[in-house]
Amino acid sequence: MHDGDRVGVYRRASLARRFEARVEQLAKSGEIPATLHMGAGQEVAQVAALAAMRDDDPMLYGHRGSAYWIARGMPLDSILCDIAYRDGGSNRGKGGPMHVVDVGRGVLGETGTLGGNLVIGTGVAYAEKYQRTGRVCIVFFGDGTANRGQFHEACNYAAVAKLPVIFFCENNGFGLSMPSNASSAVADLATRAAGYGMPGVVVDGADADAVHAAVASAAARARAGEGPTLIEAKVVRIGAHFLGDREAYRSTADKDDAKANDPLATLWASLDPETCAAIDAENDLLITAAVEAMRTRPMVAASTALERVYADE
Amino acid sequence: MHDGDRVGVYRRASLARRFEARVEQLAKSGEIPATLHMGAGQEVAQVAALAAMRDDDPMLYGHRGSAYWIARGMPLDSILCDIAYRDGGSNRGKGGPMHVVDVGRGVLGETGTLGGNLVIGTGVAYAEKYQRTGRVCIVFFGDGTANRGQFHEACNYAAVAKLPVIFFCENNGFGLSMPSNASSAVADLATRAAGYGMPGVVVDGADADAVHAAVASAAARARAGEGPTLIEAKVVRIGAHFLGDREAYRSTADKDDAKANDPLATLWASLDPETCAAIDAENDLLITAAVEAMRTRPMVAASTALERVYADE
Amino acid sequence: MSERTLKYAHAIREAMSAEMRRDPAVVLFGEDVGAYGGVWGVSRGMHVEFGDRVFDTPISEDLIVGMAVGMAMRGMRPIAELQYADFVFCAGAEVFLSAATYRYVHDGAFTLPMVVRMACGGGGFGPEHSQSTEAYLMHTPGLRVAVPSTPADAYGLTIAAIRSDDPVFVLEHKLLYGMSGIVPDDHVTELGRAVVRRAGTHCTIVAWHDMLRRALAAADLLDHDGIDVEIIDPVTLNPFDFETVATSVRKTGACMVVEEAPRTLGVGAEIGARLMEEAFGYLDRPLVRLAIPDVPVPTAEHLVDSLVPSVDDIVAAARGLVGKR
Amino acid sequence: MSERTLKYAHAIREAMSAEMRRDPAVVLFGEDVGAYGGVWGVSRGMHVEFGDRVFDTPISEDLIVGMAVGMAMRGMRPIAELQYADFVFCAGAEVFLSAATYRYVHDGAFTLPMVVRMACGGGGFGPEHSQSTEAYLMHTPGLRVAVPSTPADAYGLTIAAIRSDDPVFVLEHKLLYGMSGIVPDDHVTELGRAVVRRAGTHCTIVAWHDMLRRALAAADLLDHDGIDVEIIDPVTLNPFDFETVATSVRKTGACMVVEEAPRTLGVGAEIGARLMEEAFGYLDRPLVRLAIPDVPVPTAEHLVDSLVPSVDDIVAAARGLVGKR
Ligand SMILES: Cc1ncc(C[n+]2csc(CCOP(=O)(O)OP(=O)(O)O)c2C)c(N)n1
Ligand SMILES: Cc1ncc(C[n+]2csc(CCOP(=O)(O)OP(=O)(O)O)c2C)c(N)n1
Ligand SMILES: [Mg+2]
Ligand SMILES: [Mg+2]
Repeated sequence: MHDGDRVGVYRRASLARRFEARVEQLAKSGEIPATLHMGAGQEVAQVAALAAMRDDDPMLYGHRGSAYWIARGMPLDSILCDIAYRDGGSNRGKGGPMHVVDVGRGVLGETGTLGGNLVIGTGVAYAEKYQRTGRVCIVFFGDGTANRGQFHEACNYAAVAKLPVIFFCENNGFGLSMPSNASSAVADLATRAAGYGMPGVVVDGADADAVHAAVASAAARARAGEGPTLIEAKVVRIGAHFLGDREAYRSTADKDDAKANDPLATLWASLDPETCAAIDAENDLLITAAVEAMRTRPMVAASTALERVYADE
Repeated sequence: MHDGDRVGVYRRASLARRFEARVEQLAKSGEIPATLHMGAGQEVAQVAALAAMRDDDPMLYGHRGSAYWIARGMPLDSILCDIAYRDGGSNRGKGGPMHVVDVGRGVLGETGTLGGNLVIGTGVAYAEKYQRTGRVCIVFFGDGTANRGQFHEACNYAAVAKLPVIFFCENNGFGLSMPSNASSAVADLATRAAGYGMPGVVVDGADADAVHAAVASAAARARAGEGPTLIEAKVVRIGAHFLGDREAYRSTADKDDAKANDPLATLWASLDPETCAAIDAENDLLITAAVEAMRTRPMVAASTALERVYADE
Repeated sequence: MSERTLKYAHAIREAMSAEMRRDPAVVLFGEDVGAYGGVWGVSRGMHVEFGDRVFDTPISEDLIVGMAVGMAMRGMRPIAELQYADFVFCAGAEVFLSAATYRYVHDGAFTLPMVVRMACGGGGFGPEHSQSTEAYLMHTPGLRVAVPSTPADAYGLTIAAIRSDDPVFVLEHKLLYGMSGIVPDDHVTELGRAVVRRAGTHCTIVAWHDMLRRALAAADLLDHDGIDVEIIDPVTLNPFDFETVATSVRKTGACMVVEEAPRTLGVGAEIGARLMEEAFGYLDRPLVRLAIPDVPVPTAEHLVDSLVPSVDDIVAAARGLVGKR
Repeated sequence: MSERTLKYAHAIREAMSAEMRRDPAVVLFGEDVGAYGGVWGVSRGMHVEFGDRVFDTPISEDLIVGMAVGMAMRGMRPIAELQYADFVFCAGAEVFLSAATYRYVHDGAFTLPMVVRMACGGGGFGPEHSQSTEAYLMHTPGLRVAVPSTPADAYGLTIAAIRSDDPVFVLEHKLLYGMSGIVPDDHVTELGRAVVRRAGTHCTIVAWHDMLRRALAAADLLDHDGIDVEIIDPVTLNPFDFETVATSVRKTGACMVVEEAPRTLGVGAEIGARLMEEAFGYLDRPLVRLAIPDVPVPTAEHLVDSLVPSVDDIVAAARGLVGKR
């Protein structure tokens, strides 16, 4: 990445971090529901990955945080309205923050049950290839999700059919309370790629350049018709699984470790502090404005609950 | 294997082959239903694998052929009655040849949908370990089945929990009409084992000694508490997927090749021809007797259909 | 030529082929649908005409249905085949969760013009390859469910399913694949319109698939006794044209549902409950449900035959129902 | 001590713990049930007492249920937890095919003494984490289905489920986990016996889980108007004690079913159909079904509230039903 790109990653990752801190405050105060899974520690990898893709490349995101949407330029107030079940969001209370959507920006939503993203993303990739759009689909998911059957079925088929898809695994060391080393005997989930005949790459999720490079080369490969890549980014989960999880299962040392290895701090340290400070000031204005905008919006009308089950509605 | 063991494998594998030929005749004549998937080409691997296990080690078998049951010493007439839906079989028409069962001999049946065997077998292995029986569970399945999600979930968990189970994949080059190289980009399915942190072994399914050795060492490993092994035996499917499959999708060369590489013929060639001839004469007597016995049995009573859904019935 | 005589399986093949010729967004895939032509021979030969638009997948049911969802989201019109209707459970999360809710939960950002075809019913294959799973699907908002019972509807419903912008699950009946019938060209069956297959006055019988065929045969026998039944084929179960059933019952005052699925919470339960809600005054006798008693489907055909409603069962039940007047 | 006051979640924990103390064949497993104590806190602390008899699995639902089948086949009494009742579809093949048919298809060679516990209902989690999937399970021969609605039954049904030699699916309701109530020691709830939770004369209401709580609240309001309803809790849906419902309806002449699932082919459909078959003469008014209209469960609580039958809805419907006499 160029320096400018790295600053761009910082701008978006830091916005996500600060935005989520504000969401947490609002949720704790009871103003909005506490349903977002916080992304702290994973934003740099998420944003750097998307920075290596085209803006119209379809993505199925994971449930961890807001950086995916921010990276694609979705307005903060729209995201906040989805979280708050207010008018002005993308799914009018139907899906809340799990199902933010913006087709024009390639934000194709998410399945509520883990693993669905991978098979659906494979279908999306099939369609891109069939229609020769030149687009590549990226699917984000966690280490825990990599143990679902869908992971297997999707990776295997995408590889043999050489579909343009990137399976991007964010290994944050936990699937809710379960440490990755208890849920699988293999240290690097990327080694599974060999069992499907596709490349598997492990990257340090705190290294924006490394993530960017890995995704850029996977995307190039996919666009060249050579098929999928499994990328495993080692990231840290700085916060709890969700608000309300007291993390009794997690050692203080592990939590401290995660904080000490905060990828955003690492990225910040590699950049000019004044630039970063200026960006963060701008970001805070955006956040304030989004909160204001959200507050002007009413809760979505209950009647929406009956709409859009079927196509003619 | 000792010479004697090799003869034992021949006895059972050849019995399965000849028995199935007779089943095919009976089915074509309309005397019994044509529901068995023929095992020709895979019997040597199946029998050799089971010869390396204890007789009370639990097994979930695949849908291909009768050798699994014969290897465990189930009476032929019982097997034939299951195929024919007659009294005297093990499941009284409920399950037919897909669900032959003999708990005392460790024959634990099979799921009708592919892949179920692997997760259920993992549970069986859990129970053996928990109860410290010293037993090891063996699960047979095909190359096609290795692409189901259950394969993944079972392999991953069995490995991390170090369960005493052997996943024995019979790669016969086809999942029904689909060549293995079209259903997966990986040449050896056993390479998938690395992605679960367990050993993966490829063996020539025509080499009874190699199969026996691989299973024996996997069983020893499992019994020592070191966990599962994925064994892939390369076998040939000499016949069609089932009776009635005309194999239009398969080249004559491939069919000829399978016949030319018949593992049973290879085994036969390594043994004394007179011994083999004597065995086959004995086998034929067993088969004739089983057919006679089956013919004396009535069709199972329709009332059985209402029984044994629940435990108190 | 304005009509043809086709077998049910052939009619489905013709329908898929016609749509594939018309619309390049349509593709067909599943296990063994290509060179093999599908385990039921429905797509036999299609790969020759359509090349890799008819393609085989590995044995990965979650993938098959999940992929259809993804393709449909991106402008394609996938037709996915599951070899058996029981396999909706092998793709359980993708059928009952993803396909059913992906549009709704994203508030209409996507339509899901996808078809899942599968073979149901019959005997000889055991409890995991014989089920008629329509009731499970019908209980799931978001999924359309079609149950063609004639070659004409096999054709017309397949066309309609492909053109529909919703996920449509088409249950094809194994014992009907070989049934011949007249198929009008360009026939598109309307989703949500039941058909009176036989007009009558003494009681209403609702049946589809092989049970419809049996009900029609029973009607002929009953006719000899002077019992004149009206037979309704629902054609689709979601949408369900209850009005046609209610109209009939208001006339006959009696209703029987015949189905090849477990009795408890079979489709007959819904028909019964709705009759009770909406045609209460008109019923002068209890509902009769003929169905599989609540046991799994065994393997042996003669066991299956003992469980599934037969022509004789229908005749006897109709006599009882009409006699009770 | 002959009884205790416990919360519903705590009662389940006590029941599992009691059985685990009594019978070493019992183990508990699922996602996050160990150190975390389960996403609903039901097993909190159990891993301390029981060590690795309470263990976490990877996120692999087919494995969780399939493993329970295999363990049950070999003499254990596994309790598997699925985090949400919707996840029966994530383990679709193992729930609806393996667990339901493995005994039958092998003609009784195995019993399957396994329990699958899961949380259903409520709002705030979206359509893949909020469903009450009992109707799907009830349509499946081979599976027992329990729906505890009080702390006492949460205890007694959990014990009974563990001791049962059949696969029992226990749907625990999220909104009831915090409900307190008296739990008699050594209470074992009988599978297949419905309970009259309130005796009354004007109409029969069948409800369970949170809908039972709402029905009871509605009954108090209706009482002020001089409307006296009888409320039946089915306790288990398979076996289903229809006789108790029929007896009540023969007395009241009117029936309403309230449930937190899609209306079409919800449990109410079966109750309606059976009433029509077996208590036909006694009904003098149409059945009323209060249920979720046929849409997926949205995420926002206030949307969910607008769909799920409320106390007011029950009051209004009961007034209508009784007024129609
Ligand atoms: C099929 C399925 N099982 C379980 C859940 C509940 N659940 C939601 S997030 C989560 C943990 C996921 O872990 P991972 O994939 O590592 O992602 P992370 O939360 O660590 O980002 C679980 C168990 C679910 N939504 N779907
Ligand atoms: C889940 C599931 N999908 C599909 C089928 C239908 N089916 C039965 S056998 C078979 C082929 C299996 O291939 P493989 O595992 O390689 O075993 P083989 O038949 O070659 O021995 C198929 C597709 C099934 N029974 N279950
Ligand atoms: Mg994780
Ligand atoms: Mg094979």
